Amino acid sequence: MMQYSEKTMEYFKSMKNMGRMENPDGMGKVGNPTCGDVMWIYIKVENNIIVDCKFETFGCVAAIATSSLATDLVKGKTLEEALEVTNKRIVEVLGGLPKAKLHCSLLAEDGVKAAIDDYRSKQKK
Amino acid sequence: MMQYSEKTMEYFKSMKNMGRMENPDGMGKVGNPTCGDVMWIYIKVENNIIVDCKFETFGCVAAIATSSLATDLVKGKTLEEALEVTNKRIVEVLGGLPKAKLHCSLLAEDGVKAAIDDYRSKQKK
Amino acid sequence: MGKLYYLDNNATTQVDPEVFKAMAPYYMENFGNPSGVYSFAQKAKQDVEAARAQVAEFLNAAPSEIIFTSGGTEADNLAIKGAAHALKEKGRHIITTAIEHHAVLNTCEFLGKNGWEITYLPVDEYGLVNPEILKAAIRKDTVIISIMYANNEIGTIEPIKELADIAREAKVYFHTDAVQVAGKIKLDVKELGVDMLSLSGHKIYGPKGIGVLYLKKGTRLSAMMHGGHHENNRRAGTENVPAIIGLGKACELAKKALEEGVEEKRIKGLRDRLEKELLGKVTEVVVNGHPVKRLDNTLNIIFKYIEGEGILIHMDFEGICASSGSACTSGSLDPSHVLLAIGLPHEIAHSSIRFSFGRFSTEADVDKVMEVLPPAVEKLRMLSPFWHNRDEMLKKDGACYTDEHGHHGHEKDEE
Amino acid sequence: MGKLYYLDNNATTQVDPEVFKAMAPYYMENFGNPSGVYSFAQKAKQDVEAARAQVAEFLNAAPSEIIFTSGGTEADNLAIKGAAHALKEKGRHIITTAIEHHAVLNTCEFLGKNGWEITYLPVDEYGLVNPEILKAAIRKDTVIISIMYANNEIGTIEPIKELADIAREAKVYFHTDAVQVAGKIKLDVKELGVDMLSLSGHKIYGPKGIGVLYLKKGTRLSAMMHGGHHENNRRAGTENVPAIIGLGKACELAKKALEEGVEEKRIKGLRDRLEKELLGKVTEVVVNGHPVKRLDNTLNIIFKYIEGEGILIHMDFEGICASSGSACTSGSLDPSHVLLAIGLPHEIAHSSIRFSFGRFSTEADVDKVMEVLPPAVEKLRMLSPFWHNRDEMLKKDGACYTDEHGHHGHEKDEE
Ligand SMILES: Cc1ncc(COP(=O)(O)O)c(C=O)c1O
Ligand SMILES: Cc1ncc(COP(=O)(O)O)c(C=O)c1O
Ligand code: FES
Ligand code: FES
Repeated sequence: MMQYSEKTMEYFKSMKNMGRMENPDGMGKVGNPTCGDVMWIYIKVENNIIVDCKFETFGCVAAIATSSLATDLVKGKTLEEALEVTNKRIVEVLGGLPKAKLHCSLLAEDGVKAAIDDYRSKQKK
Repeated sequence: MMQYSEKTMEYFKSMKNMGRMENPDGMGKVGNPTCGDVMWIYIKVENNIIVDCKFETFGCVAAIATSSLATDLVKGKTLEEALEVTNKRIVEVLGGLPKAKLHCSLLAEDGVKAAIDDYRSKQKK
Repeated sequence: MGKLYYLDNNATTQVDPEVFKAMAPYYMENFGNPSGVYSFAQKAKQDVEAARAQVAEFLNAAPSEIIFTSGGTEADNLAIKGAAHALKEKGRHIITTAIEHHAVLNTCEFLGKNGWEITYLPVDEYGLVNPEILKAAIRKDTVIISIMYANNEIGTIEPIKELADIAREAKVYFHTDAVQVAGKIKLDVKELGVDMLSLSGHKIYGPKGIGVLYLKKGTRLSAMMHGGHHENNRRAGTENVPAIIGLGKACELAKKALEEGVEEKRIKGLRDRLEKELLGKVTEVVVNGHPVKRLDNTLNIIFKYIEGEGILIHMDFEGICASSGSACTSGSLDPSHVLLAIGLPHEIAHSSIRFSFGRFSTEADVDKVMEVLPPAVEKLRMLSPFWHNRDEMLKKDGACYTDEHGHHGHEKDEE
Repeated sequence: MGKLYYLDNNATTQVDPEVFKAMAPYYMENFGNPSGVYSFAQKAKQDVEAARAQVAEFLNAAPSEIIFTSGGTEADNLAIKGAAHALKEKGRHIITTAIEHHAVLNTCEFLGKNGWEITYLPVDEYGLVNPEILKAAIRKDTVIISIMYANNEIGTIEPIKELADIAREAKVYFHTDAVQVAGKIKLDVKELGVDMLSLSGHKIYGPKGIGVLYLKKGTRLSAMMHGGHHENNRRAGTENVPAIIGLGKACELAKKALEEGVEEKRIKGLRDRLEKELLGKVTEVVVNGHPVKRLDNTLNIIFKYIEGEGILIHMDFEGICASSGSACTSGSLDPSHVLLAIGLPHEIAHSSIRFSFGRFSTEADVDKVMEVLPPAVEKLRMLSPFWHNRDEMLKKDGACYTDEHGHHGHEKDEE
């Protein structure tokens, strides 16, 4: 069915940054209403910089690849920079996604945002 | 389209008795309303016996084969015997005809009858 | 079976060896279902898409405008029923012609019994549709015009560009059955300006069981076959992968041959030679179709006073394959609707033979016909009551055997 | 492409070499159009009729009851639309089930939008239709009941004889989609008592692009494809000769194999071994479908907490071909309608993998799956939020991950 790019396959295969993180500084839990898939993003933050980022995903191959890529992209970035990692950028890096799978990359963008929001709201407390 | 028997092909090929007859004793002109085909049967009669019989046919392969066969069958027969050469008998001898072509054999039966009728009516005069 | 002299290429063509070679690996090696997720299936999918691109290029269309069907018949059915259904709230009047293939005619007839109204345009003695008559037939509720590009029996080529222009001006969908044109004349859907166009694989040295409906982007169409999401939801059913690959190859070969321009010239040469020699050798013959606006490969010829079937069988004895009327209608006793539509009387229409040349035809085929056909005609005429009485009959009822229909009969040698 | 482990025989099968050998001469040698008058064409016609007889024998039907179509999808469409149209004055209520193939479901849906009323029967947790529920659903205006013989996704086999009896008593036409049963269980239309039955070539080691509708003598049916007089006026379009020949051969081979009874036993052995070993090695798995009333070649299995696509891709890296849900519905994001119909929640339905064995499957295929699949599942579970929180989640909202649906999950080893 789906024609995934090589890059997508690489990220899916490597599953870089996958797994849970103990005691994260921020955590985003997002779900996709279209397909019922779920993504959790964990971040560790030091001096406003994301020093570590991990993910857990129940979802399709695109969801797994984009979560892996997104965590990779935001690592080492400031929170502000990380918020600029849009789904457009993700799709770009992957070299495109099948049309029906574009929504999966949105999940990754939303996950990172949710994790940063979570971190910030915790900081405020 | 049509699956003709070998016998039918033989008669069609041989075209036995085909052509016109000069000064026939009787002649039948019949036409098939279904397909527009036409058959002419000529007979020569001596002592109530058909001593010669020829045909001309504008029609399909089955029409040609059945006319040839019919003329063959009635040759040497008395008029009464000849009238018993039904289309059923013709189809039998041919080893069957495609369903859509059964009407063609009727043409041959009718042709012989018409020729005999013609002969008889001439005799009465 | 002995040597074959195959002159029935309008009925079906031999698959080109290159086409077969392209298809063959898709039965036992690349047999994947294109719907599968895994690479093996995706390879089939990619190859299907490559074939779609070949077909699109052949027609100067976009790949997304190509719908694979099970043949020319399905393409015609889908075009007309699919558009009729999609537009049924807009109007229910369809215009077609009296000389269409049965795939169009019977589809229209079916719609005619189910709430649509059909106008069958007449044609002239050559089989040509008059654009003015089309114009006059268009009504407010006309939704589809379907006119074949070239007729399968007599080869007459319709002025499709002009007819499609009229349709476009009237904002009516225009469909053309180009089954007989493909590979014989360059096809360019953009230049023609048609909304839908039908092709069939087995008429262009491709396999049977595959066809194409070209559907211009934006043209509304309801699917006729329901099921999986194949062909962009426009035609359900597992893709006939080998046949699609074969059709792609056939289109590629046809495109190349047309560009080179050698094949059609050679074919025309053969057809013209046969026509000329037959007209020279046999009396009382009439060539049907337009003298010039005619497919280069087609010769439909009438041998007066005898029926075609007998001629065919005599030729068959010698290995010559030709047809009387269209192959699809044989089995019926009615004479060809096309020959009746160009004004031939019943008996004459029964007397026609169609020779259609193709890629694999040779001079030997013509030689053989010239050897076999004239004596066969003579033999059959010897037993025809009409032949012996032709002078008489001509006097008695001219209706049947005048030369009115011999538009370019005997005098045609100079063509 | 490297070595292939093909376990998707419910999606499509490799053409049997004997089938290909039978078909091959019909592309470039015996390429005649069966409608032709000459011997060369008549030979094609005879061979088509011989293939029709092979198919008829396979089904215990008469040759005149066999209609060749372009595939299983067309056969389903023709059966349901054709009978619905023929009986439209009698009534417009159709009964089918929630687990049919899309070729039936979407055809019914189309009719549902065009004046017919459709009842979709529910199935139990195994995918079985309850005959009592069918009985209760029949109304005075019911004209067709269409229930598949075996489900393509989970393999559950319906009690067709019993269901057809109910239809016959109520004087309602009964159609069954037997696409997945052909070649796996003996088919006898007389014994089953069905009025219509669909087959597809490419599921029984025959070619793609060909199918069959069995139509019991006397059953009323309107044609769907209009054109020439092919298939006794029930399906227009030039016969797909090579594919028909191939299908005839495929039926002959299938009949022989079923009579010998060795092949299905061997296939069942492979399937059972894979099932047993997977259940022994991987935790939290559920086998779908009926434990016993199930196709011998089909294993539909759920790996909880992860999605099927990832598993498929991991297997694909190693050359294993399997599917999630039905091949026809991939491309859509919705989980399988069949798995939802047997009561699985959305997320679980996304977690299923279907293995379907066939004539060319071997122990090596099972070995390979056992080598590749368990670590892939483990890997994917490692990144699933649900996996890590399964104890918690089970407590929190049982809706998603209880074992309610694990009807014959882990404890099934003894089957
Ligand atoms: C003009 C025309 N249209 C349609 C068809 C039908 O195509 P197919 O044989 O692929 O169904 C044919 C040939 O039979 C044809 O000549
Ligand atoms: C149960 C069932 N019915 C119908 C079909 C459709 O058959 P085809 O692929 O020949 O169109 C399939 C397979 O796709 C099937 O599994
Ligand atoms: S389909 Fe759900 S995230 Fe991709
Ligand atoms: S079809 Fe006219 S006599 Fe045979």
